Amino acid sequence: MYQVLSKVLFNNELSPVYYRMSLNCPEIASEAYPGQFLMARVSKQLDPLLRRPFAIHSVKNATAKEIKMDTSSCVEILYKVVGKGTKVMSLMREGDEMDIIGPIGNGYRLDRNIQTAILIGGGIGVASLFYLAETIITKGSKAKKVVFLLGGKTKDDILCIEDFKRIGVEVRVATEDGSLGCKGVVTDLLSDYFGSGDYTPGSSPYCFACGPEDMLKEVSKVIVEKELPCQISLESKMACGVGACMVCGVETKPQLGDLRKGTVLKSAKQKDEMGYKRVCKDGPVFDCNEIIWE
Amino acid sequence: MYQVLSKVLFNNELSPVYYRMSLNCPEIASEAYPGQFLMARVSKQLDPLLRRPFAIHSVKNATAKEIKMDTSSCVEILYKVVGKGTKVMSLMREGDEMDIIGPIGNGYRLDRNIQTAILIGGGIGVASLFYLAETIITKGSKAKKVVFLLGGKTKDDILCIEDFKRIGVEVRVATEDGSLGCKGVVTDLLSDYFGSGDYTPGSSPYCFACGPEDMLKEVSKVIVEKELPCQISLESKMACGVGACMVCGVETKPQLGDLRKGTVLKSAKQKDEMGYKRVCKDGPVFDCNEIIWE
Amino acid sequence: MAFVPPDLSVNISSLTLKNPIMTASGTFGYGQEYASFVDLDKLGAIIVKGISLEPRSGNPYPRIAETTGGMLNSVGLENIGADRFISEKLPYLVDSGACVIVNLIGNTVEEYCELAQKLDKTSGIKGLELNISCPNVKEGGIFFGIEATSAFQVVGSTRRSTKLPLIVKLSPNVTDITVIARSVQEAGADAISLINTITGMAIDIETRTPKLANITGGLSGPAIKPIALRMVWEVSRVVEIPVIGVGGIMNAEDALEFIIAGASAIQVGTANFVNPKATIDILLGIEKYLTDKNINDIKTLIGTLKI
Amino acid sequence: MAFVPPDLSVNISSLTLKNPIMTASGTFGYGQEYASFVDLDKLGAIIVKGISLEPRSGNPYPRIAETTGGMLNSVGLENIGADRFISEKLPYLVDSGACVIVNLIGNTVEEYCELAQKLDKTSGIKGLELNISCPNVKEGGIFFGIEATSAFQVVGSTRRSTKLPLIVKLSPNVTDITVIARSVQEAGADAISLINTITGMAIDIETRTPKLANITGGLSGPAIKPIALRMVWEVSRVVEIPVIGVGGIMNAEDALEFIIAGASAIQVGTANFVNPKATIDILLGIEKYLTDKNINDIKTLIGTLKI
Ligand SMILES: Cc1cc2nc3c(=O)[nH]c(=O)nc-3n(C[C@H](O)[C@H](O)[C@H](O)COP(=O)(O)OP(=O)(O)OC[C@H]3O[C@@H](n4cnc5c(N)ncnc54)[C@H](O)[C@@H]3O)c2cc1C
Ligand SMILES: Cc1cc2nc3c(=O)[nH]c(=O)nc-3n(C[C@H](O)[C@H](O)[C@H](O)COP(=O)(O)OP(=O)(O)OC[C@H]3O[C@@H](n4cnc5c(N)ncnc54)[C@H](O)[C@@H]3O)c2cc1C
Ligand SMILES: Cc1cc2nc3c(=O)[nH]c(=O)nc-3n(C[C@H](O)[C@H](O)[C@H](O)COP(=O)(O)O)c2cc1C
Ligand SMILES: Cc1cc2nc3c(=O)[nH]c(=O)nc-3n(C[C@H](O)[C@H](O)[C@H](O)COP(=O)(O)O)c2cc1C
Ligand code: FES
Ligand code: FES
Repeated sequence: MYQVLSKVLFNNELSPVYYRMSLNCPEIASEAYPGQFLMARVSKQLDPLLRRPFAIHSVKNATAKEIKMDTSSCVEILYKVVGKGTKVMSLMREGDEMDIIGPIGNGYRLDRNIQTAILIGGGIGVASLFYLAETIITKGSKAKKVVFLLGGKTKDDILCIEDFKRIGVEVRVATEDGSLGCKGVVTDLLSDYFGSGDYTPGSSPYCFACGPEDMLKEVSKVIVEKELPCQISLESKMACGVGACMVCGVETKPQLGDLRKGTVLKSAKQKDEMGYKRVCKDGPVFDCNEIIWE
Repeated sequence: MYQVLSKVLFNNELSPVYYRMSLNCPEIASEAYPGQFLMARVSKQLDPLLRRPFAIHSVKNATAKEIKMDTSSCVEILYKVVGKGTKVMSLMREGDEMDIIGPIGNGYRLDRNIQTAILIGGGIGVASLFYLAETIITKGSKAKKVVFLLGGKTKDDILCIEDFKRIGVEVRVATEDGSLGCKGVVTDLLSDYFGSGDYTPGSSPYCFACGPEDMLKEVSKVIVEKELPCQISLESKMACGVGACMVCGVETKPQLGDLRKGTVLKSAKQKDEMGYKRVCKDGPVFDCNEIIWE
Repeated sequence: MAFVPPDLSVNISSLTLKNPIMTASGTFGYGQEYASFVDLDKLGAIIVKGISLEPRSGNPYPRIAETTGGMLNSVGLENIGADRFISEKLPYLVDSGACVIVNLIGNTVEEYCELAQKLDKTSGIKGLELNISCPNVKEGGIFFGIEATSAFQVVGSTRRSTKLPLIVKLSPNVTDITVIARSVQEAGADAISLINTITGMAIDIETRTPKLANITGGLSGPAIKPIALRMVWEVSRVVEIPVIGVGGIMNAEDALEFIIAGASAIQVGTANFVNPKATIDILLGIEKYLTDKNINDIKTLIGTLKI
Repeated sequence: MAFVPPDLSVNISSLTLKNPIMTASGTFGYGQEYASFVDLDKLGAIIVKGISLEPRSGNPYPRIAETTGGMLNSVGLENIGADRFISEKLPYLVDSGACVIVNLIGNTVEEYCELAQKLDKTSGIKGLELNISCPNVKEGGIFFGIEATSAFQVVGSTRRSTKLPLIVKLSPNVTDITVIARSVQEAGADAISLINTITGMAIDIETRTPKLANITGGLSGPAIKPIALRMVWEVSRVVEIPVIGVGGIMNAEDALEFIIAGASAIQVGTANFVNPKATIDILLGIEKYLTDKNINDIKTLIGTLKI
């Protein structure tokens, strides 16, 4: 994990509330893998005070010219302006500096033998899924299929579909108002997929989901029913981002692997206590079976 | 007094710590007079929290082209980076916005019949004196002489002398290390001036001084001895800038004019109490005889 | 259907304010200073700088230090005294149509009473705010504000000296603010305002001297908002009289937090320095919130925190 | 003349720290979490997250809300318990060469004592910090921390249970912190650290619910620095034992303010979240200040405020 005072290479407005920013940070770029994130300090002053977490959206290798310009490898983030921190970021320009920490967290775990991957995104959830798609397509050896199911409120919330198509991902879109793709939500796309000829039961696709909590909950239900593996990326308010402060957390079912050597669960109470996991350090990507949805 | 969300027209680095910034604010520009100041909110966030006071350094009338570009009249400030607020300002660029209040305070009082004006500046004190010099030279009707005595630590602290010369001001410089002009302080220049053939006792030049408190104190001494009138511009930490909060203050000798109609000074104590004046509202320009230097 | 603007009026005992926005004492001068930015009669009330019987010169300078998200002040009791306030400042305020509430400071119970009696007889004053919480002067009433018995005494005596609505302003520098609040209610206060500033300090590491000549000062501004909000919530749950929220309110969202927590009205202090139109911006923001949420009477929002 | 770096070591009773910079409990985990950013043995001491006898799950989520220049947390007592701390976390810390101080939390006097006894027997622990000031749980010791008699009791009993240097951490949520400080000294504390967080609150105006599941939480960060500094100054003037300053220290200037005010050492809390290298940056900044000012021993700077 590194702390880098990175230079903003670009900060493009994709639509009035969505921006894509590229940050020069070779150390982080070289170690990052999909599902990991950054903690960005958006101001040199003390308001806003805390760092903001952003998924790694893409990692770019430098061209020769770029290396000459000392803007070697960089990490891209895709963000939505929702509050004061992201508002400050939206005003940054090329050449500005932003202090970032990364890469952070346990990202998506990838199986080399992956044949079919279903990526399920809601709104800004596409941020981490793009880097995942890039990695599945470029890093794995065998021919494989990546399907991306994306939902949003209106067409303005549907981002990056051309980017996904460009790298060979099959994209299906749903919007709640029907302004793009089918009218509906992303779980409709998922049910359609499972109901269609595209899906052969037993073919064991790997599912990956990122989006609002409600969506993840619904997606989990559908996928758990199919007895398929699904990794989901969660959000939580954070302070440290490194596992130290215990403010980020999600209630999980104790997994066997969690029991540290020599630890005996004496009581029901103690079992309970092991149920909280830190989104920043133990996550942000969890197995959907782990999570206890309220 | 106006509150204006002004556009930064330029923010030029004159040297690593001195900047000149132009702010588009027609309302303020049209009413400002020399010695008045602005209160600038340097961040849209809440750190730094309070506004920073800056003297009006110059007021520019718009050219036709500028008016067309909606960048009509503007006010310039000259500032030194000394702490976090001025640091934030130094990073602003053309097109950025800054919320300012102005014009504020009682500035220099000008006599239409002024024949000779001696302007005495220390370091960043030149800021308000330039607008004063411009005004004396352009607004008065008769031929007159403006002499500017400027002191600073080293040549890097000597600003704007070409600007003063350009408008016809005679400039004399002293630096403590002798890197520009004579080696010495500004009171040396003042004593020289009074000792030289340039000064005829009885010719009643008007003196105006702006600079660090220690300098103003020394300058006052020299001038009070000569029984000449001298207006000095003071600094003080401020919160409101409009006379409401009572945090800025300077101890003054009660002047006859201060006694409000119907007020009788009953006791010595009460006389005392009238001795504090607000730098923001009653000043920042005071008659040097008024001030009680500690 | 014609648009009906929400009813913003609130009641502070017998006093009905056209809206819940007041200026905090000491931060808005005598009103006139802000008249280029704010129509004074648009606000619920103007609470003027603390007034004592005799004029006071206040503490030595420097009196201010900025801190992160806040400021320390040690102005102390500087004010022109009751007589000059009445002759020089009040007429302008009354002419402007403002609802004027006077903040009172005293050294002794007797002084508070005498002052209250004097103002009671002055027309144009709509209410009194008893400052028993100024941390910047030993005689600033803070002694009354941190101890329940003496708070009871000074409020009780002042209560008997005036028929004007009596607001009592509490100090946050206490272990349990509900104890003081209850005793002040018991003593006959019509409303409670809180919080005054929190005692703090700043040091110049170059000179190794305090940044304030008075050594310590009162912390105000957004830094203290979470503390003020917690105290407003604690107090409004245990008293029957209206509570007025003060402390770090910078915008409409902040003001709404206090109202939801239980404040019947709010005061804007340090925010005036940052944005001289803060009071008006807050007023407009609250109106918009109510309209957006279809709340047609702000009184129905007070104390509606779901816990 | 060869450059001699200033002596940064300070004494906290019998414990000599190589420099006055400690991590504040609960903000630095068990040290390991920050090891990519900080060489743990470079710091004066690492104070670990509060430990109780049995593991605790802490308060419900959300546990955090950002405020202007600060943050509210309601983590509560979440910790892995003394046994797992000793078996799983302590060995790494000891290996790293860090000076380890353990922050203790308990519900009863007996719990504090039992815990102190257990840790007393554990090698690798250099000191204990008694947390009688956690505002986030009723049983978090806050009761002990706001009342002088009970503070005396719990400190006295713990004192008799351990030979380790005993630091007592005070709550700022009191009317007069010097009263508690004196009684804690009386009871045998070797040092006093202050301040813990100040109770605060934040409300979501859209849902009209508290932003923290626990309703209130503890305010930390630069917002509270002026209050912490004032309390450190007040306490260090009336006690003989060393005072450790905590609260909103973000950089070397802040740390130096506390030292000049009277703190023998300082703790860095929320700043770690903002800048994971904050402790090291503060260390370097203090060293530079001393060098620039020709101060060759930091101990000569402690409590040198000119008033
Ligand atoms: C692991 C992770 C990855 C994320 N990746 C992205 C991404 O790629 N693109 C993107 O646009 N957003 C992402 N988010 C959400 C993003 O962090 C928030 O939108 C952002 O912090 C809001 O900051 P703000 O100051 O604009 O909002 P404010 O509401 O002003 O923030 C106030 C506080 O709440 C926190 N907060 C508010 N919303 C969220 C949230 N949804 N999740 C976590 N903390 C929040 C802020 O960090 C801050 O501490 C991610 C969150 C997490 C936890
Ligand atoms: C009437 C008036 C006119 C001024 N004109 C100019 C000018 O034209 N050019 C220029 O460079 N400076 C001028 N100053 C000084 C300028 O206001 C300060 O340098 C500036 O406020 C420093 O802010 P900072 O955040 O960089 O410093 P910090 O030290 O971080 O500021 C901390 C606090 O102290 C206040 N402060 C610090 N130094 C001063 C000071 N010298 N005077 C008043 N407040 C101060 C700040 O406003 C702020 O509230 C003027 C001051 C006054 C009162
Ligand atoms: C410069 C200044 C002067 C003040 N003077 C008074 C006063 O005279 N009487 C009083 O009751 N409160 C006084 N206060 C306290 C404010 O009224 C208010 O309670 C406090 O500042 C908290 O609110 P804020 O954070 O919105 O400023 C003063 C505050 C400031 C900043
Ligand atoms: C997330 C968090 C957890 C904390 N946990 C503890 C704790 O377990 N024990 C304790 O004594 N103090 C705890 N504190 C208080 C800090 O140690 C410190 O006293 C306080 O945060 C003020 O310092 P700061 O402003 O530098 O953060 C915690 C603070 C935070 C922010
Ligand atoms: S954010 Fe601190 S533990 Fe996760
Ligand atoms: S700054 Fe408020 S009265 Fe001058």
